Amino acid sequence: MSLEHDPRYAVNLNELYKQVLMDHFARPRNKGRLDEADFTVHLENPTCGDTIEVQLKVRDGRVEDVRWQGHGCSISMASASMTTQAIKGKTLAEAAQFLSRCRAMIKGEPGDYKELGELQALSGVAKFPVRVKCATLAWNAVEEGLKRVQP
Amino acid sequence: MSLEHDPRYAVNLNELYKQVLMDHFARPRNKGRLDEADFTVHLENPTCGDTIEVQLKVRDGRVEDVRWQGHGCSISMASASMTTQAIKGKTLAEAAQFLSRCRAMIKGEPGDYKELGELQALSGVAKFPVRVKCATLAWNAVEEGLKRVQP
Amino acid sequence: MNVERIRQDFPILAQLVNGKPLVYLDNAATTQKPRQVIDAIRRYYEEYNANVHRSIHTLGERATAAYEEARAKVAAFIDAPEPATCIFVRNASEGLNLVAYSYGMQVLRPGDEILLSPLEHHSNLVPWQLVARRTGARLRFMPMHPDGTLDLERLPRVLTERTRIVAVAHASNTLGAILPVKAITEAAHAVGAVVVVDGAQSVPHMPVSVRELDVDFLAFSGHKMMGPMGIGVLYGKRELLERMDPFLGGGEMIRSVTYEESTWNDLPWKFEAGTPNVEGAVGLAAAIDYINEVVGGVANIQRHEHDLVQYAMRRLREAFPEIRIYGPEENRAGILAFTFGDLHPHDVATVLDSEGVAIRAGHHCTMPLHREVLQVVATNRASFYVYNTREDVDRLVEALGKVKEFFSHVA
Amino acid sequence: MNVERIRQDFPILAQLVNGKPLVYLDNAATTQKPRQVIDAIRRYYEEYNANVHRSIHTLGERATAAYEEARAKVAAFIDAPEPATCIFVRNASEGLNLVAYSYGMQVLRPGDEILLSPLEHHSNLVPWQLVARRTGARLRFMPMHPDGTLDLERLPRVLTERTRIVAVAHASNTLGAILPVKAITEAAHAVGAVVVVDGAQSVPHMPVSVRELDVDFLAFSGHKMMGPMGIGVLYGKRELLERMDPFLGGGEMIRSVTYEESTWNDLPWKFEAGTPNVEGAVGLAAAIDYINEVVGGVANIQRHEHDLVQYAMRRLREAFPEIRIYGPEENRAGILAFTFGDLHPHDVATVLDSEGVAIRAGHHCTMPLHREVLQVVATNRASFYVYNTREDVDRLVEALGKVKEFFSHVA
Ligand SMILES: Cc1ncc(COP(=O)(O)O)c(C=O)c1O
Ligand SMILES: Cc1ncc(COP(=O)(O)O)c(C=O)c1O
Repeated sequence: MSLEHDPRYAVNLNELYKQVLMDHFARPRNKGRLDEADFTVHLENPTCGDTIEVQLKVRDGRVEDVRWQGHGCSISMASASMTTQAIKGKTLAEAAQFLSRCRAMIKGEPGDYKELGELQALSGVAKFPVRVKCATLAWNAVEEGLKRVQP
Repeated sequence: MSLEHDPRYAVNLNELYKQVLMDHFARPRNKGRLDEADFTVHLENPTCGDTIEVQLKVRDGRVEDVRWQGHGCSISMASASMTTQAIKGKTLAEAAQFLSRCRAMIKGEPGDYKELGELQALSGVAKFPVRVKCATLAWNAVEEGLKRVQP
Repeated sequence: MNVERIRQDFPILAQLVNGKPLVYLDNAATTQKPRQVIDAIRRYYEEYNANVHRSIHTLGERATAAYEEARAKVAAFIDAPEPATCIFVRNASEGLNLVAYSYGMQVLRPGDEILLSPLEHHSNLVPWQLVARRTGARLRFMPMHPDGTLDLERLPRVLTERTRIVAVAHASNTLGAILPVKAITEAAHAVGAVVVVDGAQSVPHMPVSVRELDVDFLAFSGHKMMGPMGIGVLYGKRELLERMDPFLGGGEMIRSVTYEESTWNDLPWKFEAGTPNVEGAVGLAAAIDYINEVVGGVANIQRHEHDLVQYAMRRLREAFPEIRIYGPEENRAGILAFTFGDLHPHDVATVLDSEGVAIRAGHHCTMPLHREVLQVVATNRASFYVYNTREDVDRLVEALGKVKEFFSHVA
Repeated sequence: MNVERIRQDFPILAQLVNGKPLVYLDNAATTQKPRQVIDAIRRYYEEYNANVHRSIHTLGERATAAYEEARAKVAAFIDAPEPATCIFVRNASEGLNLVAYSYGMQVLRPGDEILLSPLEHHSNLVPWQLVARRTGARLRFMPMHPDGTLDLERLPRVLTERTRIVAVAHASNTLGAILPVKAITEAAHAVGAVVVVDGAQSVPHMPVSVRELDVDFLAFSGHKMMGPMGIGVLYGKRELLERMDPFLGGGEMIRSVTYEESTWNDLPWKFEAGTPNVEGAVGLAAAIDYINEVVGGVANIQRHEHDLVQYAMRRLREAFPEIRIYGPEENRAGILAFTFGDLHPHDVATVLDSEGVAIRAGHHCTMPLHREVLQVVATNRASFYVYNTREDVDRLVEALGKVKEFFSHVA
């Protein structure tokens, strides 16, 4: 099938760059460093050299606080902002479960992702395999941090 | 061009297996070993594992005697028989020159190869790159021997 | 499976060669391609050719998706647990060299042993000779019966706790013998050795499950299963691939590079340096689709070849008392090596070619097997695939008659 | 050279992408293929596909002839003294790794130095890091001016008699800078070092003579010069190739094999283990024919790209004060890396793609150059080839206007 007739690869900018995503990009939440982090994870996107650092503070099996910093495109930065916002306050198990739902969504698995809240703004990324790596960079870092808490 | 219309690759058995060639194959000349060889060269055809051994006896800059033995197909065996026959009695320079004319012929270079005598029977091999290696096995061995005489 | 309909898909088979309809019996060397594969290649270049993994544009996204979908198809075809364990290489040879360089160089120490079968193709022998020379390890060879079947009873003599690597063909490209890989794997794992399987002649011809066989590595070539040239696969168990050093260095296989040092990308990309052969992967995926959808699965190929090879053995023996056929009578792939009286295989092949029948003549890259076991320098080899027919066998028999006649006159 | 007529030969360029006519500006990553190349591949599979070198049948003879004729064409294209000095590999990356493994591992001793430029592609950096780690040799880097041109005056500080290997790109895939290979070769040979040139971005874009440059090794990729994927070339001087150990072991690269050891085939086959990519070689030969016959020679490509890149630099700077273009002003290949204000290259590339304009965004496999020299993580890169036009540049400028507009609204 020629590209012109393959809707899978059509770019709809407004679907990809949803308003909420651009808002997080313009006004990132939880950006910065913690004074006393329990776990610090540093990751890198081999496609473009973008980097991210995520810090977690865990109390009684819950993500008490989380901060991130890094350089990257709007999608990776917005993803870090939304993701840290979403897992703050969750138990470790809840956070891990939340991220595995995020992954299902970005793999394009059909289903209802309402519980992901703002993160649903990333569903448009599923169509772009290369950009998927941007969206998942922060998730990889958080998951790596959760693994270190409970190895 | 499809094969049916490409005369370059037509197999004419009688052109490839000329009568004189089959005669040398059936009744090989100079086959055996010398009692006192000056130079012995052993070579191998990587395509099929065929082997040849050529022995030279050189006196006053002339190929006084030459023998060969080995295993191989009709073309490689006939080539060894005809080639050893042709160079016997030649000076080293004449023998080297003779072989370089043989090579020109088998590369398909146009020209008159009457001076090669019986060896002209191998001209039909030029069309078959893989069989060329059969025809040249004995030549390689003789040339290697000539090189050792006059390094 | 309708062979006559399948043959319609292969434009090359409809040719005259030397004025006779082509009978192609050199399938162990390389197979022909159905128009579905040729069209997939054309479509790739006409519609979505791009470099993969790093291109943020529509062509690049589509090429990347096609490349990774091809990997998933390959993984399903050999029942690999996940696509990431399937590395795209050029051919079986490169896959085997990758294991020898990256795994062999890392684990082998002086005195360690590498155990091979005596019927290995040079591509599963020479890399181990090279790595043995560099590491001080030693090659040993399995005991075999003369027909090319493994002597399992005497295996424990050579498979010991000094054995670090066992490298065997799943099917011999000369004898057609199918090796008992499952039994070898069990015995090898019991002494802590890792098993490298050369699947060049098995994956295209019969169902192969890396999980069921429990092999540690498996290499094969796309061009021997109706895929394009220049693409092959190395499967490896994840825990082994992860522990291994990379093989080739370059673009795509890195995570991070500074002037001084680098860290490696995740599987499978850690082993795929430079621009991969996306066309080749797309074509191989089309070949797998062809096997699954048009042929109805690789088991159909196996059944069909079994019929052809049994028919050929019977016909050849009936027609020519001077024929000598190598390899086992049963449990063999569609490969038939033979000698024909005293005639040199080159001469046999040339006369067959003049009759439009293409076979192979030579040592088939198993020189030591020929010299030490078969005790001949070269053999003729006819090898079958899904598009061959009993009529092809009849044409072979007929053409061998011409060979006999021709050489009885001239020589 | 008639670009409009040339464009007719590229079916892929006639597409709409996201509703807009495709503007393909990712040629440094991979190039598109003219129908002449696509047809050559199709014809190969429809008419004479076979394994090479060992097949005594008509298909095999014809495939072998085509494969070796392709080698002769490649040799003529880079002015190599003889076809046997041109080895077919998968891509430039494999060619460079071949030299690192076979030559580097053989000659390097602890304390020896490998001298690179700071703008090398990972494929001409990581293999040397790997070989340095294994041999105890050390990497050093040439002094450069900030625009990516070499500081020849300070070269003697790092090019000493400890230098055994000098490895440089002929043209930078990020900066477009063309390196003075001839001067480097002379200086290197004066201290007894061997010069390995990465020609991935030069051979497709300008006349290259290995004899005139007197390089010892040169690697390049077919897919970057309108040839198929999965085929590349390593040229090497005969005396070096002959002295080197083989790289991959397997079929075709041997002369004789016993169970214990092997001897090697003549050049070039000594370095070509396993079934080669005959299709790739045939396709590459068709691409060379296209360059010579339709394009009128590679010098026409060079002139055309020079015009396009100069036009693009002027137009972009006029239109966008916030654009920053990297690399030298003159003497550059048709490659243009830039940053666009504060916008991340991924975001720029995505919006351009929605306008049908395909560029690349990232580190282009030159991470250390980006970090240490350019001091940015990633750049945008537009790169040209023979089928691009000034209108393509205009479309890029127009689309960048849309990028600016889009992000001024949403962010
Ligand atoms: C300068 C340079 N060297 C090497 C390479 C590697 O080429 P390939 O990926 O075809 O091996 C490239 C292209 O990616 C390049 O631009
Ligand atoms: C048993 C076996 N192993 C390995 C190979 C090598 O395959 P390739 O030449 O595609 O690398 C072959 C085919 O030539 C083979 O038959």
